[in-house]
Amino acid sequence: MRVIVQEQPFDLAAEVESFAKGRTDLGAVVTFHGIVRGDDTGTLDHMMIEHYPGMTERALTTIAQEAMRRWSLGDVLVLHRFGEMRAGDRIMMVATAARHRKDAFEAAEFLMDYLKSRAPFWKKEYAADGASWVAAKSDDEDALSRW
Amino acid sequence: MRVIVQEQPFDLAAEVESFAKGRTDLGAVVTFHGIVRGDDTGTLDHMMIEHYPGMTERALTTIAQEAMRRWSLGDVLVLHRFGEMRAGDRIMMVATAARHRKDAFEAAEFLMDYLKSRAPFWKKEYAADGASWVAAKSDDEDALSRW
Amino acid sequence: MIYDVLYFAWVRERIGLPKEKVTSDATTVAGLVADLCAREERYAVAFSDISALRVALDQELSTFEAPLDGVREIAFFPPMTGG
Amino acid sequence: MIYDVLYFAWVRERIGLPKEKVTSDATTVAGLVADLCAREERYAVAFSDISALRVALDQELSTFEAPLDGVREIAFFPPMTGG
Repeated sequence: MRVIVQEQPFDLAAEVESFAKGRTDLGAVVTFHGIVRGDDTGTLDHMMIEHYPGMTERALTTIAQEAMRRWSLGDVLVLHRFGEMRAGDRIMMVATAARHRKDAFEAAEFLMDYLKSRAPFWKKEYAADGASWVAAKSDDEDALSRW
Repeated sequence: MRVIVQEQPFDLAAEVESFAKGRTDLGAVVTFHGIVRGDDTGTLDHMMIEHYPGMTERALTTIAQEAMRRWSLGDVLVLHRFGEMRAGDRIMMVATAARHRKDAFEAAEFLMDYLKSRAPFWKKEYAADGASWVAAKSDDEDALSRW
Repeated sequence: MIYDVLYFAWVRERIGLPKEKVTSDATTVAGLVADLCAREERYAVAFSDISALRVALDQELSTFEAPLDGVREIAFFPPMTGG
Repeated sequence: MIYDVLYFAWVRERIGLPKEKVTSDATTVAGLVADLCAREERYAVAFSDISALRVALDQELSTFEAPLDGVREIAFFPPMTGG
């Protein structure tokens, strides 16, 4: 299990390539990565992700451990960036490896649902016409109720 | 949308790296890849995957198109190998890109469920003590009923 | 009519070949299967449990009750195990 | 007691600093918030709608009713938007 919080870009290809590599007991790997979307009007200049150093690592570790406890997983990776990002940049990724695909898929969705609402990150968008904090979505809070 | 059926190994890292790259309208990418598991007793020597040339490409294309129709997706990749493989080798992958994570996750699970039971591949396992065809699981057939 | 008939996986192994031309007056898949079974023991063995088999007509999954009108290629195989 | 109090996102912006030492006799988070609001307008503005805020005690999510016994670090922030 690995939990990484970093400012610099991450190497998605290398992370996916090395994750669960050589394991012959795991048949299924699911990955998710999030990308900064340009906003609908295309005016997004950049995004700043603020986080709570210390608590962030604890929260991500707790979420990853909970996934390992609930599903039969061979490995879990959670990686999240903070700082300045632009449209098209990769913000974060999770990966799960399991014997069977159902565990890998469910655990990855669980990780994402918890990351969205329980990990201390806050996004602020900067556009030509000003800056604004991204509001939490009630959908994201609701998504937790299924677990 | 890309559908690939090939005998040679594929470059997972390169496929993941290039998939949806540079798109600023998509916030979520899900990938799945399947790995040949060693069997429980560790006696698997190799696996042969037989397929139905022509029908395979048609079936995968139909499944990918159906995913594009049912969910709001920016891109879909389905790649499946045939021929000889050993424990730890990567058999296949799917990738889905969407504006929101729910579409990307559901579409990837849909693709996998349909690939398992509706794409014309058959696996035969060769071990020290003989060879046997992998039996279809009723679980896999049942999984289709949720879509 | 003359059909291209294909066999995969253990159906191919039991019948002993991957593909053959079959001439039949059958109007349905089930009728064609009956013709094959009447020919030789190896067909009767391969088709002994139809519920364990699948059929594709011109590369689309179909059923044993389906008519053969306009069909060129018929494939028999066990349930698929992709992924 | 003296606490390390942290503010994030727009709470930080409204209060105008990321972190400060706060001395308070309050026994709960809500009591500490009342103390802060009584100090200066900018606190009253930041904490005007408690339902829009979250609190963490020693880096674990908690509630405004929670006691402060043994707590060293208190953080206030809006609902999180990770992922």
